[in-house]
Amino acid sequence: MTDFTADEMMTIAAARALSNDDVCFVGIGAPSAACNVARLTHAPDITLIYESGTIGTAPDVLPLSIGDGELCDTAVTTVPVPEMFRYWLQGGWITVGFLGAAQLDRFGNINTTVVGDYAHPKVRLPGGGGAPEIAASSREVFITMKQSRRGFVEKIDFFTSFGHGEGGDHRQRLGMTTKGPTLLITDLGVWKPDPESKEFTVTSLHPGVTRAQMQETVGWTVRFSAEVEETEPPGTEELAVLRDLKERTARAHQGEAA
Amino acid sequence: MTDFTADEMMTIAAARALSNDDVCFVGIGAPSAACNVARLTHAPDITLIYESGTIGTAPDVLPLSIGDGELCDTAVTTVPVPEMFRYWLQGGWITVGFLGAAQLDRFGNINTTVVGDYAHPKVRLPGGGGAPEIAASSREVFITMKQSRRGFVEKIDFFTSFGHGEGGDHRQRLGMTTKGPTLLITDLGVWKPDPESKEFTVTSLHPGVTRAQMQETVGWTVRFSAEVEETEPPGTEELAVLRDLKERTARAHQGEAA
Amino acid sequence: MARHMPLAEAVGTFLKPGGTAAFEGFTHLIPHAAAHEVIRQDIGDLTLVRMTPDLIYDQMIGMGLAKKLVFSYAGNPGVGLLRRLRDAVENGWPRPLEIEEHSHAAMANAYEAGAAGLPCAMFRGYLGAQLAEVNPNIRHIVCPFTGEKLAAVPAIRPDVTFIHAQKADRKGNVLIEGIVGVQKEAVLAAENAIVTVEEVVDDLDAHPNACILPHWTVDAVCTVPGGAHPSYAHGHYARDNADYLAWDRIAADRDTFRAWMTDNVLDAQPGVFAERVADLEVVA
Amino acid sequence: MARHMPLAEAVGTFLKPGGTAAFEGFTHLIPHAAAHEVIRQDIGDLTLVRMTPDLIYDQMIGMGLAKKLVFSYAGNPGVGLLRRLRDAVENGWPRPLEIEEHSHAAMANAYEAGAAGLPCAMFRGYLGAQLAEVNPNIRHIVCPFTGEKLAAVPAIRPDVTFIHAQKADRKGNVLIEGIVGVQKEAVLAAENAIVTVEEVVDDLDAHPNACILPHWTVDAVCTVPGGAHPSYAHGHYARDNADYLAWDRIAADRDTFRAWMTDNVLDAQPGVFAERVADLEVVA
Repeated sequence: MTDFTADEMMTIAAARALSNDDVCFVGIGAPSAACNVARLTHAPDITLIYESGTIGTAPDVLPLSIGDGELCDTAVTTVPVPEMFRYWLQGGWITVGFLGAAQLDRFGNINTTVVGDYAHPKVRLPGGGGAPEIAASSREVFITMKQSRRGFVEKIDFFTSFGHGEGGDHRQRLGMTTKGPTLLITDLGVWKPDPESKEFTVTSLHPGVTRAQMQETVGWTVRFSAEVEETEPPGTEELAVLRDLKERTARAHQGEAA
Repeated sequence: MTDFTADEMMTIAAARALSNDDVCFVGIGAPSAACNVARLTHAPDITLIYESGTIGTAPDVLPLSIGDGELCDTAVTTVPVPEMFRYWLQGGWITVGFLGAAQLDRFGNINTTVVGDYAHPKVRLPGGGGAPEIAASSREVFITMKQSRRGFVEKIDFFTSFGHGEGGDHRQRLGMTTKGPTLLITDLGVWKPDPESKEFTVTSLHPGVTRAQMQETVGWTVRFSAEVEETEPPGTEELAVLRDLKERTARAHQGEAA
Repeated sequence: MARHMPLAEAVGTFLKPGGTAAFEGFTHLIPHAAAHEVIRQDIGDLTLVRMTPDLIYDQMIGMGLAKKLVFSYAGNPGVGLLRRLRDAVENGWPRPLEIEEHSHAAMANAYEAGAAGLPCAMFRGYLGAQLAEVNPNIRHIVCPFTGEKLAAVPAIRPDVTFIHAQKADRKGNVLIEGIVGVQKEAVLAAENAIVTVEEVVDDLDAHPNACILPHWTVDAVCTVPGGAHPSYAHGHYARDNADYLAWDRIAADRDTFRAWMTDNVLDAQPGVFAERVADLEVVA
Repeated sequence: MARHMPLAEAVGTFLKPGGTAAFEGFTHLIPHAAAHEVIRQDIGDLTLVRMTPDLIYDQMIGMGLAKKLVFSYAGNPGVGLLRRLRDAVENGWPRPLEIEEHSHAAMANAYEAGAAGLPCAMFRGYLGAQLAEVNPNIRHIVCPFTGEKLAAVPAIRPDVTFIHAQKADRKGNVLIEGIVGVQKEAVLAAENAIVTVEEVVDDLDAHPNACILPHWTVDAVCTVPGGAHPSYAHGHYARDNADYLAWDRIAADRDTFRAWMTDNVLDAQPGVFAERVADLEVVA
């Protein structure tokens, strides 16, 4: 087994959650790397969709933005953005919406809008973009982000995208028929919502990660599943694919910068 | 001056009503011939739109249907039908909607749905198609059809497409901001709505047509404008263009039939 | 997830008696072969949906397969009325036909709403139009910003949508070019979709913004060259206008109609379509 | 009706102080040259509309031209936050900025509604999302058939929409290819539209279903090769990612920002864009 970073473990664990039959709406950043690693390893036929309108894209390098030329060049087709949100997302075709977050709470609610008060923010974040409707209309939602006390908070400052709200059947009470967040993959482990309360509970720790580390990086009292597994470490091929991808990406973006 | 038929006079008089700057939503049949004669004579830059989605089309022969291949082959672009009705018609780009009719009343209301009762029709006609919204959303509407007691009736059996309703400000009362029918071109003359009552009144008689003939072919008491002109007869070029177009059309459709 | 299969298998697998079926195509790419297969399999009690029911709907109605028709313009394009449809509506032959009638704008918006996963469509329509009085599925929505009263119709969601297209690739991605009509919307709005295609290719070789249905939106891809005849396929063959003109005569009489259906549909197979377009091919 | 004219004339003719302007482009084809011309002409008190305000909005906001921003995602794509925007929202520098914030789905639907001539858009959105509490322009419509409560937002109708495109022909028909975003909708929804293009050609030579804006939907066509830089033009030149990365540093400081704007915008002319993409050209 090769050495690997926590970041690599996160990306590879997230990639493993995707299957060949998924139609995945890809958020930029961590989700994009995970989705493309899945495509380049065990899920060559996965359909990746970016909100720029590119459907079935297969970029050779990771895009810097959700609308890089490579996405269109390799897509099955590229549609207008209104169509993307109306036919493809709202139309119910997305099996997995893959999101990142700035702030996250234990019920998978996401804030990417502001730190502090909305009218007088301490930090004005980019805003929701596609996420509010990705969170509501995808059949299920995977979230990936690094754990930190700043990010994993007891109470998010703004409900940009609804996860399980206050937990339990809150989604159903709002009329949602989709599953919401079903998986959270971090640099330290894998979390799944409790079937009843919908609170994220740790189901797997990445190799070498302790329960104490999980708690130190999270702003609420962490619950662990009855049986916590150890995440299978990155395989040789997984690591090779991810590192090749990252290297090609760095070279491409630097090449353009030269 | 060459001899000409009443049908030719109708088509040419209708063609003359169109200008180079018009964006014209073309109904099939008589409107299609008139619009293409306009394009081939004084209005080469006119934009012709058919409801099949073809925008800026310039067919060499008249289409048999509103979706013949020739329309797409010569169009500036071809869009999906929902887009046609949403962006291009409802969006307000159509300067002239050019319609035919099965039954017409003095206020330009059109029936193409049924003869007789709707639930138990004597003759089931094709229905409205695009016409109800063409009549409402085009900036103005031109109508062309041959006069007959069967077609020009005191009371239409069904309001497929609204013209001026009961006349006067009926359109405005329904919230419409477009002008509605502003011109009616028949095989016998040209009619325009009275500015107040909105009843179609004869403003021009085609060469050789009498007031008595106008009345004989119409199921209501015809009103004539204070000054009734004589329509300028077809010019040599107009006739040549129309006849060439008709001949090319007949040859093409027969060629396919062979 | 698209599977390549014979047309007979696709029709038998997905269309059930009593189902709601849309065969779309706006003059162009009308799925004639698919409709003929439905007639051969005698799948009845159908609710047939289409903006422009023409020959194939006249045929299915004349063969007694339809209990209801949802439509916006029923005619033989450029020729005249549909005589079998008229016979059903005016005389109840071979069985009465319930109709739900809309305008094109309403149907196009209703398909769009179906594709968009919405329960209804909202548009500016039916102003002063009498259909709003006879069709209880025409209602209203008031704009919460301006107070404008807009028309609303239910989204169309067929059990099965049939379309014809130029090409599919091995995976089942489908390319439609030229007059694309409402086919994409009709497929996306449907529970299941069956697509007949002119040919299957390794690479669709399409423009980046071409109208492509990804393979996971389609259930069956059936290769039927000529399958739109006497309609046409842009880049493949021209419209057989003579056949449209001939239909007016064939459909005028019940016996002539039944005889024609026996010879050309009941006793035929999808393979005949390739022969029918042999003389109509266009240079690509 | 489109007229070919210099960019400075187009901006001066159609955009007035206090107007509502949309500069659209979804990563691809962002109209940088047009925004720089607006900055040079110092047209202020603008309401700026855009799904993804990025560098050019950071620049216009930083130069004090914007009184209000309507948007759904404000970031430097793949890089981080917009520092001039943050300074305006958090510190009111150089002037306070009113914001009206939506989701992408809402903005995309609102442009679509604008293009469709409707007063508002209806979609399934904002479920459980807090924006609905802070933005009074998020309201509801109840489906008259199912009773479902759907989101509604007002249609977007800019006074002027600016886009960049690959080609126009002599008449002013405009071709957009690749990631087409909401540009077509933004143009159709606007009172006036200004399009900068890479080149003017005799024949657009386009696919039958390509995204083309007919000349009568556009008011001014301005030839500005490279006019999207550091964004890109599919088939012409690649995205200048290095410039996006550099912007983060330039915009971090008010003085650095002003100095950069003076050198690269105020003292520059549209002609400089062609030079900026010279090394980024792609093989067509």
